[in-house]
Amino acid sequence: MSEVFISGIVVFVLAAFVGMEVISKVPPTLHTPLMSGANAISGITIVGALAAASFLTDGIASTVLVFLAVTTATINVVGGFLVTDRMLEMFKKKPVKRDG
Amino acid sequence: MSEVFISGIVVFVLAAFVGMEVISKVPPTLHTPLMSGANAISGITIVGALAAASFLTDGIASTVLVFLAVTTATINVVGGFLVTDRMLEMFKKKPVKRDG
Amino acid sequence: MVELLYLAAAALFIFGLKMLGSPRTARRGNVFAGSGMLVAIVVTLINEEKLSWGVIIAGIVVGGTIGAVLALRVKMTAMPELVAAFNGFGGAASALVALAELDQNGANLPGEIAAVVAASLAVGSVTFSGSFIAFGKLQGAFPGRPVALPGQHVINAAMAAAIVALSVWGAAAGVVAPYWIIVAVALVLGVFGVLPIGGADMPVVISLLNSLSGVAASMAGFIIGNSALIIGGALVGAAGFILTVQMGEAMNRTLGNVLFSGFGSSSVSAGELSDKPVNRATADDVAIALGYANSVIFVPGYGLAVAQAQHATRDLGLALEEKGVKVDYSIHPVAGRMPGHMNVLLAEADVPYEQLLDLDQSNPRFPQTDVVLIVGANDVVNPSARDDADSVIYGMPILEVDLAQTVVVVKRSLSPGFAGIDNPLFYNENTMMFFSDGKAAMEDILKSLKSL
Amino acid sequence: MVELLYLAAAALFIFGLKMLGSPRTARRGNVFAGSGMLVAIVVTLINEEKLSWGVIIAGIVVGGTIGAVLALRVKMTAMPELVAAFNGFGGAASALVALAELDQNGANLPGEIAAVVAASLAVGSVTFSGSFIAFGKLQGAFPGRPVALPGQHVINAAMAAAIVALSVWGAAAGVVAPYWIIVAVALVLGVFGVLPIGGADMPVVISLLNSLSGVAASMAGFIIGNSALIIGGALVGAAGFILTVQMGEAMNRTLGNVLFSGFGSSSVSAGELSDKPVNRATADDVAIALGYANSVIFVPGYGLAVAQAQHATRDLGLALEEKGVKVDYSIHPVAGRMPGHMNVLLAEADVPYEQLLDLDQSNPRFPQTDVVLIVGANDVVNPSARDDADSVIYGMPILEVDLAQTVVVVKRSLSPGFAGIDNPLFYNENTMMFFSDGKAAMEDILKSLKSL
Amino acid sequence: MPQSVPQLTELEWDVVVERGAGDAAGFPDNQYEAAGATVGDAAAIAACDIVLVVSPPKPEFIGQLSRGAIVVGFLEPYINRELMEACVTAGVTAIAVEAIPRTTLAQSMDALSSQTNIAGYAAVLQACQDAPKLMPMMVTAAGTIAPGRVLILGVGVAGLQAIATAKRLGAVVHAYDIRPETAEQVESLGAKFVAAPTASADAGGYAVEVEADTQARQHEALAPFVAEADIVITTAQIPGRPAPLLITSEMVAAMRPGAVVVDMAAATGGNVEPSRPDEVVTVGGVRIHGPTNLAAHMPGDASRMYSRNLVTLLQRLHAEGTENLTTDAIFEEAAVVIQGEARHPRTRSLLGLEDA
Amino acid sequence: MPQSVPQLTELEWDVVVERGAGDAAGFPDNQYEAAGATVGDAAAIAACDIVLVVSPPKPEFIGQLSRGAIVVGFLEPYINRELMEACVTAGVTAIAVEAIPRTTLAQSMDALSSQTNIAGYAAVLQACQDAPKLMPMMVTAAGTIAPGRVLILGVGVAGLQAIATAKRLGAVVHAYDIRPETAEQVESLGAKFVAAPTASADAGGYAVEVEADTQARQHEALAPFVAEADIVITTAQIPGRPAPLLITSEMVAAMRPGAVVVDMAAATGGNVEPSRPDEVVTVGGVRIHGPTNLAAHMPGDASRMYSRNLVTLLQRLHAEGTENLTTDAIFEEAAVVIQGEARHPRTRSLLGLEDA
Ligand SMILES: NC(=O)c1ccc[n+]([C@@H]2O[C@H](COP(=O)([O-])OP(=O)(O)OC[C@H]3O[C@@H](n4cnc5c(N)ncnc54)[C@H](OP(=O)(O)O)[C@@H]3O)[C@@H](O)[C@H]2O)c1
Ligand SMILES: NC(=O)c1ccc[n+]([C@@H]2O[C@H](COP(=O)([O-])OP(=O)(O)OC[C@H]3O[C@@H](n4cnc5c(N)ncnc54)[C@H](OP(=O)(O)O)[C@@H]3O)[C@@H](O)[C@H]2O)c1
Ligand SMILES: NC(=O)c1ccc[n+]([C@@H]2O[C@H](COP(=O)([O-])OP(=O)(O)OC[C@H]3O[C@@H](n4cnc5c(N)ncnc54)[C@H](O)[C@@H]3O)[C@@H](O)[C@H]2O)c1
Ligand SMILES: NC(=O)c1ccc[n+]([C@@H]2O[C@H](COP(=O)([O-])OP(=O)(O)OC[C@H]3O[C@@H](n4cnc5c(N)ncnc54)[C@H](O)[C@@H]3O)[C@@H](O)[C@H]2O)c1
Repeated sequence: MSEVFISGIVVFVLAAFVGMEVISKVPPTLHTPLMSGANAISGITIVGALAAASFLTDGIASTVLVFLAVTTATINVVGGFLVTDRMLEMFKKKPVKRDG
Repeated sequence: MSEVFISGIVVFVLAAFVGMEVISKVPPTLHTPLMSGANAISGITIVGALAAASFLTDGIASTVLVFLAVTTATINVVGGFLVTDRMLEMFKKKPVKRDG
Repeated sequence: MVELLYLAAAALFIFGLKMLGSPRTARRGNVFAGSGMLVAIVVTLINEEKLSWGVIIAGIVVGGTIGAVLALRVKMTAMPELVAAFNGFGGAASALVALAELDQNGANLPGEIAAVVAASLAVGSVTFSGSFIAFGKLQGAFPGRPVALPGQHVINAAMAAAIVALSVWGAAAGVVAPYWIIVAVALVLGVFGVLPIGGADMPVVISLLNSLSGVAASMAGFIIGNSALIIGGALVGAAGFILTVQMGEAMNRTLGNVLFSGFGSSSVSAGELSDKPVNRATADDVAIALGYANSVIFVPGYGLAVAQAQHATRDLGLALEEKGVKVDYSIHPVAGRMPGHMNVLLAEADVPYEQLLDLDQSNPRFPQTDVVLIVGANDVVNPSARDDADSVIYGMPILEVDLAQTVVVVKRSLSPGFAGIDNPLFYNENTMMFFSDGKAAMEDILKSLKSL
Repeated sequence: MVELLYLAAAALFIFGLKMLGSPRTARRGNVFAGSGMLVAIVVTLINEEKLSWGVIIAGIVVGGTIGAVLALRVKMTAMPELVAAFNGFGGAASALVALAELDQNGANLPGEIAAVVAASLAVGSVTFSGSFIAFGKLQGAFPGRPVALPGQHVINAAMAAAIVALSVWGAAAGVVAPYWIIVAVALVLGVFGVLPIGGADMPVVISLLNSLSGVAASMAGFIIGNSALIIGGALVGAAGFILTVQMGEAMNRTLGNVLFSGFGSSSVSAGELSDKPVNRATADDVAIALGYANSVIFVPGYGLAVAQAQHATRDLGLALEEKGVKVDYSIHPVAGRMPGHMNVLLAEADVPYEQLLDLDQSNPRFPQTDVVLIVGANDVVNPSARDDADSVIYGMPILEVDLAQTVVVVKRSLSPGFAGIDNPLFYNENTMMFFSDGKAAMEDILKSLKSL
Repeated sequence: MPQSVPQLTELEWDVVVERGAGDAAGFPDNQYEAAGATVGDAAAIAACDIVLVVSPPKPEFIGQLSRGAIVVGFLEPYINRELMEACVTAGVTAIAVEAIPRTTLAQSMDALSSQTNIAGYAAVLQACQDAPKLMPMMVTAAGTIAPGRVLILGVGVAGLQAIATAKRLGAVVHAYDIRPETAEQVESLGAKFVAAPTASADAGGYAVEVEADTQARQHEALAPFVAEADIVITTAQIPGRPAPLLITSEMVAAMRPGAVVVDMAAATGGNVEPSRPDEVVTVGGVRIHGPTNLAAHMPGDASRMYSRNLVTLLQRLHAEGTENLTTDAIFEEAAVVIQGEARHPRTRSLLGLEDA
Repeated sequence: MPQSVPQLTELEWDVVVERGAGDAAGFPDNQYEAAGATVGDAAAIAACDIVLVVSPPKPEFIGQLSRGAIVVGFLEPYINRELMEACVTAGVTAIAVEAIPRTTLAQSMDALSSQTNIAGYAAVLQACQDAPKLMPMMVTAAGTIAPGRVLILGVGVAGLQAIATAKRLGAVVHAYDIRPETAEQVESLGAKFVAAPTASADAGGYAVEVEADTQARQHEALAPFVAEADIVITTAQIPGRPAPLLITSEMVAAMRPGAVVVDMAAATGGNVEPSRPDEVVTVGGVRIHGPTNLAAHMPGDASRMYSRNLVTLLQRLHAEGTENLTTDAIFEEAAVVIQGEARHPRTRSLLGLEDA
């Protein structure tokens, strides 16, 4: 295995530890928003899609694949963060007064 | 900066995150044992000392330095884990009965 | 430098995830995570040479538009399925990155790279098809109830084994074919994996698929040697997994249960009289509703007496007051089983007389009240007495709790009270039912409130 | 392969640290961490070629013997200073590794390596000298009270700046001299950094130095390019820092306060009558004592009435019973300010009559009782009535709580009760004083107990 | 209660109050006048269309009423034969609060509930006052006072209030009722239920008479609790029948001297064998009270509640119209005599009429 | 109490009990005999070395005692001049429980505490029983009953127990005492302290007399609370002096009809102007009780506690020896007359003797 790959594994394991530890007991009302936020983060694969766009071959297949990769990843990222934000609107600071 | 060094930084940062997250609210009675345990872990520098022993030059200075490094690191490791264990004796499972 | 910027993006993800876990910081957490993503994207765009800007811009515009429109148009209630759909796209993207790699560099790869390509394809594809089945189930496009072939588990295991075999073949032979077959098998596996799971368990499944899409992204990161992907993917993979376990726990199901028992068709327990749907709530949901309210009125009934929940109720009231919530107690004239029954209990628990409201003081207050928490009362809050001329209690004055913003009812089941009649309040849109013994409920809510 | 084994060792460290944070798992956590260390050492020994076994064996035998003897011989009360000493050795080891590197490879290093060598030397040396000053203060070899030159902070800042300058010089010139000077300056800085801090704050300082020794180890890891050191060091550095902050909080001091206010000579607050030392406890300490007991007796007094802590006390009692602890309440005939005062309050809080013990029932029970929790009682548990013929209350029957295993006293200060006399109970070895309002105390203990 | 007068005048009715009627409860005549009522003598009262009474009036008084007049109040419809006969003869309508159904809807008019509730409270006070023992437990320098032991037999409205009051005072309370569902209610007040034979209630929530054999088993099960008690309060009633015998003379003899028994059912025959209505009998150091009108010990709140009950009843009467008495869920039962026709089955059987 | 007899015979003393002494409290003579005592008549009693009494004996009885005998009990040492003179003349030693110091050490012999404690409880029961109002708040179908308002004046032992008892019954309780430290004690029972003038106690923890001007300000501050109260219980005493006047006739006139006042200080002049010892006076619908021996309402527990107090006292007497009365911290004060010599300053001044 290449050294880069191995240090990739080290990084992967450490990051997984961080991921596990960073989630402490979450109240159920936040389960869905948190899932949605995490889902948006998994859209990081867009970076992979962009990178793939830099070594595009001439074939139409390659272009289509990369286009699809960028598109789906973007849907995930943009949609993911926006919908999470909408879910979290209920946690805006509470209104001081409300008219009856 | 060499690539190895940079991936070292990545690893350092991630490990630091793990270290931060892994300590949640600790009851004060455990403060000292936890500190002691962490101190024992910092004895990992013994690995460095051992590694240093593998490229020993002939000079007496080098030998002394390495000897001191191995010795101090070993004190830290051995003493650290043992003393932590002694501190933690009070948390042995509670005795079922005690005669009055 | 690029690596360090990616590291910064990863740090933003970590902070973001952490903050998303607590109501106070969740919104900012999402912003943090989003900024991390922006950093990662910009760094990539600046760093990579020879970018095919056309494809990129086209992809971003199309994808961004679709994502934004879906996210902003969706109704609140349909959000979980939308998350499933987005997640499916994420999985697809990871698989596509792996395919692009194959397309560009051919199939003659070093062993470890071949392995991650296969993994990325398999996990990404399972995520994609599985997510869309989940989406369909929640949308009602597929039947919500479990659908399975006989021996489904065996078939699924066989498919998983096939994927492993195919990836060994691909690595050894250096040809593209096995990889495409992997995609096909994985897509089928995703479908068959999710179909047998009931609609009620879908949120847990989506969370698990979300964790998988993180793993897929991480594998893609290994393929192109990109640390941002490795870290971000691993984070989501691990965090998503922990979250999945927690969601299962909150529904009293273990993960194995959800995935393999197959038939989590409904988590509704026995003892219910009516089959109209109710909004079930957990202690945490109630705690959040109470904790973010300005004014709360407790309505005790006979169930509070049976559960001997007076002290626990008072403790909850005190904790809310400490948080600055205005707390009162409404006592209906016939609550309990003897005149003054509630008074005896609340006096024992030291509730000050000034906080006790009788019927005439209470009713004008409900419309201005954020949350009414009903502890074991039933007949005295039954709107039939006001609305249904055929009801045996028609004409009795009731506490008109249904006029409040939100109503939380704590009782053990949907069984009726002394008068023996059903209560339409329980099925209202703005009513949450928390089925539990009164005392245990108060204690659980208090615990949740403290950890808010 | 080696890297992956190091990774496994790191994972063991992580699990170990996590488990050390909770009473139930702490012992196993230490074993985990120790195993991780063993893995790391064995891997290194197998992996490195050309090992000078003589030096290694000598070092390990000498170091191991010293460490083991110190650890096993030390008295319980002297453990904190021993930890300080061990920590000092750890810092020294890191600095020595850096020196060995200089010795073996010369001073002509790439910029980033030069930087970490300087950092390792500086941090390691500060840790070494600082730890031994802390050790000395706790041992009583140095005065526990703060010692400082005028303008100490300025001098320290100057030394820190000098270290930075020296490391730049070292990197630019490629000579060894500046590194030795760094060692010298850092040793002095360690001494002057710790001397001005009072004995009571030493535990916080040791924890901070511990965090620093982690950083030093991590820097050493960069020097020799060893991921086990980088990860292990970073873990300890970060975890130690968080722990330091928490320890400060538990003592109501911010870190800045401890380090720079200079004069944390004593954390004993005002309002104390006597200057005999007492064992102060926090809610967590009390919760642990109660949670691990088999039998607990509550002794309420007038302070419970003043604090209106009856409900909170009962809640704590219930929580303990749930944990399987036997709970009773001893009522002294003259506790409170009227006959039956405690009965009124405990009845209000629904304590069953069967759990109320009077004087004659209580006294034979105390010697078999693990913990007695005294809530705002004073005269009625004053052993002077039994032991001191000159006392104005000599001859009054008291609750002989001092015969129990452990006594916890909850009151706001050391002020006397109705009879106006001091209480020797408070200064006993087996008494913990928890200074707090009775009600707040019960609530805090309950909270800690739940998170045990 | 003077405060109720405006609620009635609002219905466009004139209100006449008998001279001196409110004195005992602390409501002088002038307060009623100030509230808009006229104060009159018996004759003025007899001329009214609706007459509200507290306790059953003399049969002669009924004779003075105009035909079709309505009498409302405690009328003893199942036992006071003379009064019922007078109502029939006079052709008046009699609404007996005793006959109001015990439903959720009717509770605000249910004077039986409101008055027996007060009686339950008063019974405990009376017993504690008479007992040589303190109720709360007290650990004092002069020794530990054990908590008083109170036993409540019959856990209807009065019994529940008695439990609550005794608990408040710190006593250890046991209770028993023949209806099994009361066990939960007893525990909901923090008292202990005594395991003894139980039997289900009738459709109206009332207990039914039990057989001799069951009764014997009851006595056996209750005996040890009775013997240990410092205070026993009995409230068991069966509407229209003599009260069940729960404590025999033998059981009283086993009680400790100084114990106090309050038999709230003394008026209908008594739950306790030696009890006599409105007397205090002492047997072997045990003092047995047989109060028949305990609510009158708290006249202020008792009248306040009773007048609220009657006002609610009159408001419903006004709303439903006096013609529709037979179709209303409440008056159907409570109007035991309508314009001289006895309607309630129990009243009919009292008067020797066959079922309607 | 028969159970105390063995504790005394253990001290090798013979115990003689007066015939019929325990009947009222439920302790028949034969129980005493079974416990090892002799039952005798007055003459047999007079022949004893130590005589225990409950209430002050007649001076003639003292005359029958042998010289050097010891009388222990309630002897009214500061006000009963005849009795004290008889003690001096007869040359006996008088240990008055009223004179026992109020220290932590002496509390187990302090009969004043144990008896006034019971009295405080009994006073509340008596008042509640007499009031036309329920104490607990009740939200019922027949309207909401407001909680009773109780005011306690004088927060010594009796006052504190009265507060506790009234709180238990669910009343809203206010209380006031001249000693400022009682504010905390009142709040420790969940009641509210009324802000009115306060003054520090003397060294023994007793209140001192206040000036007319302070008293006027007291009345002014208390008036609104008195006017609003359903029940007022007064317990203020100043040892050896007439009780302070806390409620004037004017203030009583402002109270609502039906209110009840219990003046526990009636025996020493009363805290309430119209109160009369052992009578119930009704003024404008307000009923004012002036009980002087409330503890006797709970004879069982009262005797139990009193006999425990006396036994503890005798045990100390036995241990210290009867010769050392002047040097013991407790008897130094409690033995108001030793072998015919009046010692306590208050007793001396009662008898017109100058300070010893
Ligand atoms: N006040 C009086 O004087 C009096 C006298 C007699 C009758 N009543 C009648 O009693 C009724 C009183 O109304 P209400 O609303 O107080 O009571 P209710 O209508 O009888 O309802 C009580 C509810 O409490 C729930 N419950 C029972 N045990 C519980 C526990 N341990 N934890 C949580 N919930 C529990 C029951 O539901 P689950 O089984 O689902 O938990 C039940 O539906 C009225 O109909 C009234 O007319 C009143
Ligand atoms: N029972 C009776 O009838 C009666 C009557 C009169 C007098 N006494 C006398 O009262 C004494 C009773 O003994 P005791 O042990 O119950 O009480 P105590 O000796 O008076 O001591 C009470 C203690 O409670 C603490 N305290 C006060 N407020 C508090 C709060 N809010 N939170 C926590 N602690 C608080 C005080 O210490 P801090 O200020 O440090 O918090 C005080 O030392 C005896 O001396 C007895 O003789 C009894
Ligand atoms: N729906 C309402 O709002 C409402 C209001 C008031 C009362 N109620 C109900 O009406 C019913 C009667 O109440 P009540 O107080 O008028 O009863 P009651 O006065 O008729 O009788 C008192 C109690 O004596 C008990 N009893 C009879 N025979 C007995 C025996 N042999 N041994 C032991 N106990 C015996 C009865 O069960 C009853 O509980 C109860 O079910 C009560 O809950 C309902
Ligand atoms: N140490 C002990 O164990 C112990 C035991 C019992 C009593 N005590 C103490 O003894 C003292 C006296 O108790 P007591 O119950 O015998 O008192 P008491 O009967 O002599 O008087 C009753 C109360 O009336 C109050 N009072 C007097 N004049 C007043 C006025 N003008 N206005 C308002 N209130 C007035 C007094 O302050 C006292 O609290 C108290 O301090 C009590 O705490 C101590």
